[in-house]
Amino acid sequence: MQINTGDTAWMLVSAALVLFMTPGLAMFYGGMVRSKNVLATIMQSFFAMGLVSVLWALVGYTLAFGPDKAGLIGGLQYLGLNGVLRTTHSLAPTVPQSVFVAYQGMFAVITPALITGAFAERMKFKAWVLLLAGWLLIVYAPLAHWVWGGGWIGKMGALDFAGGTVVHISSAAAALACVLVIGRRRDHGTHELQPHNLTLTLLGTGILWFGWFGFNAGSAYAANGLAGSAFLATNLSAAAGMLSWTLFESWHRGKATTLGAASGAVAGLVGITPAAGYVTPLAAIAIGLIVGAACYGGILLKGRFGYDDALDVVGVHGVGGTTGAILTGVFAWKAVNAAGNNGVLHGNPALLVPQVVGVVATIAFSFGVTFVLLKVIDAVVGLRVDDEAETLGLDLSEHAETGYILGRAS
Amino acid sequence: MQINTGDTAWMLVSAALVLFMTPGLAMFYGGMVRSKNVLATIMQSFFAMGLVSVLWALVGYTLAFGPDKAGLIGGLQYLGLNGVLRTTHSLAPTVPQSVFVAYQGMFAVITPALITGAFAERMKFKAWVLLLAGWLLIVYAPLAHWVWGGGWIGKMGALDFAGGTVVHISSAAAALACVLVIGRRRDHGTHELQPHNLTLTLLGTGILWFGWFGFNAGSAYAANGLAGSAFLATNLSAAAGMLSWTLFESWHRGKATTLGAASGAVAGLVGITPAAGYVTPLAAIAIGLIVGAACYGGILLKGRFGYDDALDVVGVHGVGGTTGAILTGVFAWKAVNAAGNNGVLHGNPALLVPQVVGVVATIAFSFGVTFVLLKVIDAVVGLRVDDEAETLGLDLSEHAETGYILGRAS
Amino acid sequence: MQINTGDTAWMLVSAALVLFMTPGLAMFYGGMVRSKNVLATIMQSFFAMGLVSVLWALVGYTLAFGPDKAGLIGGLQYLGLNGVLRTTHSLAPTVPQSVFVAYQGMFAVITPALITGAFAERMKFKAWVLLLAGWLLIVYAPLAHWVWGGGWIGKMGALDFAGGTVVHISSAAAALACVLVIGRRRDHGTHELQPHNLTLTLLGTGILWFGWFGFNAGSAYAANGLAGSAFLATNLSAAAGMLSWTLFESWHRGKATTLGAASGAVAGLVGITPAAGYVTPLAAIAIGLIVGAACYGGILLKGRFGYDDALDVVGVHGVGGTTGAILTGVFAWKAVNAAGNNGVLHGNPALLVPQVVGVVATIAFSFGVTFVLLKVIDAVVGLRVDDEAETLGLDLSEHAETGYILGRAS
Amino acid sequence: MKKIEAVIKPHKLEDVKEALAGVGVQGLTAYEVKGFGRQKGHTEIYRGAEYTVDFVPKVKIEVVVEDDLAEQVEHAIVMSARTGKIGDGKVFTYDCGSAVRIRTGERGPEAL
Amino acid sequence: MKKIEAVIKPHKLEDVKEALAGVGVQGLTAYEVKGFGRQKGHTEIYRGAEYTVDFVPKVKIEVVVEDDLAEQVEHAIVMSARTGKIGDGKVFTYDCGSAVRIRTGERGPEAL
Amino acid sequence: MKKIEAVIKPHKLEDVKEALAGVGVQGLTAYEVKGFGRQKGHTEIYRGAEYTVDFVPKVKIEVVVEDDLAEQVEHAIVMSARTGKIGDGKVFTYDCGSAVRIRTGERGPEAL
Ligand SMILES: Nc1ncnc2c1ncn2[C@@H]1O[C@H](COP(=O)(O)OP(=O)(O)O)[C@@H](O)[C@H]1O
Ligand SMILES: Nc1ncnc2c1ncn2[C@@H]1O[C@H](COP(=O)(O)OP(=O)(O)O)[C@@H](O)[C@H]1O
Ligand SMILES: Nc1ncnc2c1ncn2[C@@H]1O[C@H](COP(=O)(O)OP(=O)(O)O)[C@@H](O)[C@H]1O
Repeated sequence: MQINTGDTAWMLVSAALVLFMTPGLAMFYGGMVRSKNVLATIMQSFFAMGLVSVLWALVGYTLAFGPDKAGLIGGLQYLGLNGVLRTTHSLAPTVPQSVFVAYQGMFAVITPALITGAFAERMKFKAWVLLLAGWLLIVYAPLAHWVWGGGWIGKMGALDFAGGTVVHISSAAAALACVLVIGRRRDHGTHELQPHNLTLTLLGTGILWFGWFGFNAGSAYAANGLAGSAFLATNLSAAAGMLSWTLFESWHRGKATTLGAASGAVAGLVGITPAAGYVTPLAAIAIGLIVGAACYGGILLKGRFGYDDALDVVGVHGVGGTTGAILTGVFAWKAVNAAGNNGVLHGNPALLVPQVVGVVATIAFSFGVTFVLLKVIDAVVGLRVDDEAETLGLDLSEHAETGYILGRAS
Repeated sequence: MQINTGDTAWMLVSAALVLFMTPGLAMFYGGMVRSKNVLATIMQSFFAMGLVSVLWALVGYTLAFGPDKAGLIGGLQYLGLNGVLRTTHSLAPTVPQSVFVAYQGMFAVITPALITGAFAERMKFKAWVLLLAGWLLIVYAPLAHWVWGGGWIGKMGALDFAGGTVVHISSAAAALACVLVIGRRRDHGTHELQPHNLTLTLLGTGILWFGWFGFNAGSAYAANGLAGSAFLATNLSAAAGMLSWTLFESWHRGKATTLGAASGAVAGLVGITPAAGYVTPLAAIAIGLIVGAACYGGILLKGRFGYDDALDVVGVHGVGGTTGAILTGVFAWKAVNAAGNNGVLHGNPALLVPQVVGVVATIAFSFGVTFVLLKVIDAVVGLRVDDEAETLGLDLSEHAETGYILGRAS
Repeated sequence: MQINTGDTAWMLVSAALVLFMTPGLAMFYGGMVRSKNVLATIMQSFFAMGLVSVLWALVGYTLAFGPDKAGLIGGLQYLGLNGVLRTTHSLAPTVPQSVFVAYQGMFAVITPALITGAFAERMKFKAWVLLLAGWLLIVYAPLAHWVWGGGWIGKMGALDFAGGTVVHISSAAAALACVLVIGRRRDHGTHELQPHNLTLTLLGTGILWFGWFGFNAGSAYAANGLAGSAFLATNLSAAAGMLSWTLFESWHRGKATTLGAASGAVAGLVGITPAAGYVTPLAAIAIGLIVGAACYGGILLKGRFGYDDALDVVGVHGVGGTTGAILTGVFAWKAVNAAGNNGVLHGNPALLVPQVVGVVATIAFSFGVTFVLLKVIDAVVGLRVDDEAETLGLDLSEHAETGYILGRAS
Repeated sequence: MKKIEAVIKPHKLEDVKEALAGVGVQGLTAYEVKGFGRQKGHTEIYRGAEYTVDFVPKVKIEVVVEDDLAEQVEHAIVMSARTGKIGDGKVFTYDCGSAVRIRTGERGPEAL
Repeated sequence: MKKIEAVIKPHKLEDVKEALAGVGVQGLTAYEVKGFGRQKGHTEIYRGAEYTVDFVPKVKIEVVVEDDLAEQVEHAIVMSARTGKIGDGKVFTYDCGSAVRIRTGERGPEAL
Repeated sequence: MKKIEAVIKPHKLEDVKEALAGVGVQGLTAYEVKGFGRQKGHTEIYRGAEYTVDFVPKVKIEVVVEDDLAEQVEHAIVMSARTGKIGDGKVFTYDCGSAVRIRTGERGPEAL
């Protein structure tokens, strides 16, 4: 097929938008930790932009999107991005493959960055670098292949428009493994660990929302009606998630908080991710409302278990991603996207089977491999900073920097 | 007409850009209040992203852009966005209607958010939520219909390329009503109410300028020469507005301030909004220069009247929008846009008539309805927080949060 | 040729992205100075958005891109942007000239803004305004003409895809002149001049990276495979630059810093700028690695010379731009871009000649003219604020504003 | 000389400063502090969890004056800082042994 | 009355506050300070250059109490703030001449 | 022991710290304050309106020393903090009743 300039323009922009989400995530997370850990938290995301981009080009892309080997992994045809400059990829037949590579690379960057919220304020930078590299190649690339690259989950008929399983559930399962292996922050339970700068978190939310249009509507791989409907669904689910979370919060605690509004919006965005190209605008609103409520419930549960998932990766991306994947099986409609399928509400309860299998497989795979990776890294370099460093803050102890110097004595 | 991928790509991006303006506005406004109100101020804008997006889908869009009823309102054909996925709208015939819906929805989000600058630091969140919903449906949707949706103002021949009346004048008139009904801040006149974080305001300015390209050049509904000329005009007017404001400020006060540069740029952006697609680059510079000066004058007047329009919604959006609407009637030129008209300078002083009628009607309608809405809301839930809450700050009293916790004792 | 909507969409977006880089740069630089100079530093960049945009429209554009006069300067055909609305420019034949004007104007805005890092915390605002205007017209516009507008450097066969010489080397050479003429900060060597807010700097880095896609991939002037390959190269070089810088830093100082990650990414972006459309993805990684290391070395050298290039314009843009320009001569490959050339590695060492000549000419020209401009401005209004103002901080002394007021006593 | 320290509600700083100027005080030093006392703190909410914040923002002011003026100063602060609600704060008085003006080297009451 | 001032590690503020409440202290005032002492500062790195930062973040607390309580308060602070590592800080005691509660005008120990 | 408090220009903190180290001071505590005094504040401009800001940024330092050292410390501060321009600040001296080092429990001059 021929390159279409309109599709290409949109995919170039979408790739840029998804890249921009990672600094957005860095700000979102950075604002929620204590000021002494703000830079370290931002750095964990930023470094993914560096390390993953390069690894993706060298080997990640071909593992995910090279010619399918037994439904499990991509072949090595595109090693070092060999030959991508003058070709197209079958998933995006009207745009240059270089653009497809870049676009997919941005997903590979942000997905592991999402995990960092779980172990905020206590992990060694060196350990994170190792986990990042290992996780990308051993967890992310295969998963992307299974769902989108011609692998078994996609073939099974599971619908995942923009990464409910590949991105959100996989990172949340890894986050859970991290929480279990790394343990709680020293001050968890004894100090009030308030967010130090919610303006940063809200700015990050704005950037994430903005970038998510590239994430979801870009997953149409064209500037067409499907992109339009995914765009609309994305915006509505984010909006409904915000309304839902703040409503439940108002009932439960008597106040609608700004962090609640932000969290609800992100929950809505997570929830619509697998569904964006398969559902009507009204279904998107329903998904946002349900997911917002589910995630609010999810973060409350955390308290029960005593886990220290510092920035609620499991509560938001795990619960939201899972709920969204299931709801995709409920609301999907061929009238919206003929390439999709009908869900429960459109007479096809059978769609729930691949949806659930996809979710379960993703959780098991990501959790298991991450667990092993963590144990290995712990043995090699240690996962956690020592107590003194944790009290001092990671900005100084890991990076020899200070976030804010606002006084005048300089 | 057939979907054009290039036009669609541009409109998808434009919709995303306009969405991004609302967090930008939140930062712009948030930086100008005192630190104890920063989150509440940001929240007022963010919540519009949630509530308006949903209401727009359910009923706002069809009221604005459904089939015209007597020039006054749109019919209910698109209730719940029924049928928008596989059609186009006559105003944007080469892009999917879903994209048009999303794009227009972003305008509906930011317009009421603009009002919040007027009553900053004193309004109850609950009251704002009610005002937001009411204002969207009773003021914004009809106005959008009158000007763009086939209603009487557009039919009369008034030119408003991207929302001088619909967006800026309407929000400013509502702001004036708020200022009058809600009254001054407790500390107005007794304390120096300095902006607490101008870096946030400047960042917001950058985001607004960036997003405004979607706002104005997106209003061409295509990726063509008209979009290009609107883009160029937008940039030049913003630039000229900055020069003009800082120049007047330097004369008047001896210094060019950064808030002045930001305010002048925003003034220039407001002023060019109605004109962007109808004027030459040189005319855009002239508009920016004039509007920057007019708005600088406008904010000085505020002091005279003793009003507490906290963040100068009237002074910037009211004065700037009105000046821009009139200047559109002066500088519009068919050589730039054959679908437009000639203004005074091109031999057609008659264009001033619809321009002025549009402005006056918008002010009267928005001011009047807002006034009544405020009185009703005041009776039902009260508009203002009590004195103690106002002193404590809205972040804590309304949202149980703190903006910044920069100390190390945690 | 006919307007292509896809190309136009991409160029509209690219222009917006490049505009957005200037606020990004303002935040990047703003975070690195002391808090008492944050607004003044941001203002220096913001004001370029105002003044340069207008000057570009009036006369800059035609000097750079008007019909060539003797390889030295553009003719006055486009004075005041006369006639750009309904034409195209030969460099971007499928997009409206208005879009090309806007796009190029954004380059003209950010280039002088880059210089401001050198003289941060000590220059008079008035002096900067004069330098800005003079430099744009006497240095930037001719240089842009020489390289892209049909002038002698381009004709000689030097490759500069997106501005290695025009943007980075020229601004760095000017920065060096500033450092020499203006002298060190009062507190240089006696106080620890730490960055006051690295979250701002990191946010700025994110915005720069995001915007740079418009900068480099937009320089294809179309939404095609070339844009895709430039996009990919840009991302990979930024990523590799980050890895390289943090690696060297870890060896040298034992820690990977967040400012190092940010600086490395920017170095990688600078380095790939001239090469983006001529090299393979693997070459882009190599360029990023080399440039990251070179720039890390560059900033270390500064200490040796005792210069006070406050925010390392020479070390990053000078060293990075020069290295990138040379490496373009090494890695360029016609298989990537037939309109380019082969470099050393593809059998054509001769390409190094125009590359080096371009670099040397740019440095000599920009340094020389800037030096004279500074001397003239110093004589007329003085370049530096007095000692008291410098101690007080430029925010208060030059702009009568305060960056942060975070206390509650208001 | 006496040093008078007062912990007051932040919002009252303006008023107190003016009241002190009224009784002839020419200089004072102020800073933001966090107070813990009878006025309980507040509850903040982050992601469904309630955080109890015991410390409330206060401003502390310090003014050194001649012995004769001490009582007046104390009284001026009490009057201008009072809202009648819990948490209005305290005024403490201490002896100050010596004072020097850095600029001139003047000592004692001259230095104030 | 006595005024007890302590410079402690920021992270210990919670513990100290609780220890003080334990000995009957009803109010105290705290603020962030920078300390210079035997505990050396740290090195920061910006663009390859090392910066020596001599000051380390500390919290200072002030509590005015009746004379009898002073020793107990001092002891409570020392015990609760101790980590045994360098930089744990100091406790200083001063005389306080008078105290007034702004809200009520109560004076002396009543005001505390 | 004596406690010496000084309010100085923020920019002078480095110099003062070094001067104090020069006379044998081993520890001190510093924090940012806002000063009101003869040195008038400044005017800020926001959207055409002038705001008068009376408080200027200052740094306060506190150092507790043995009685003998007090005068030297005072002198060192005065000398190192002086610019000769208005607003250079003040040095105040107070009696300090007792000092304890938290880490070791040492008391009196030993604790400093
Ligand atoms: N014993 C004390 N020593 C030092 N500061 C105190 C003491 N008691 C109270 N304070 C300060 O005074 C403030 C007000 O005290 P509080 O008990 O809340 O109310 P009130 O002043 O109305 O009695 C506290 O927040 C604290 O900063
Ligand atoms: N003489 C002093 N006067 C005032 N504050 C002091 C003095 N000496 C130390 N401090 C404060 O006590 C803190 C801890 O002192 P330091 O000498 O580092 O350790 P330690 O308390 O273990 O002896 C310092 O950071 C400083 O804030
Ligand atoms: N009586 C006072 N009590 C406490 N602090 C004072 C007093 N007078 C002045 N100060 C502090 O000293 C600073 C400098 O005083 P100022 O009168 O401006 O200049 P100078 O020190 O040159 O006389 C003030 O900003 C304030 O912080």
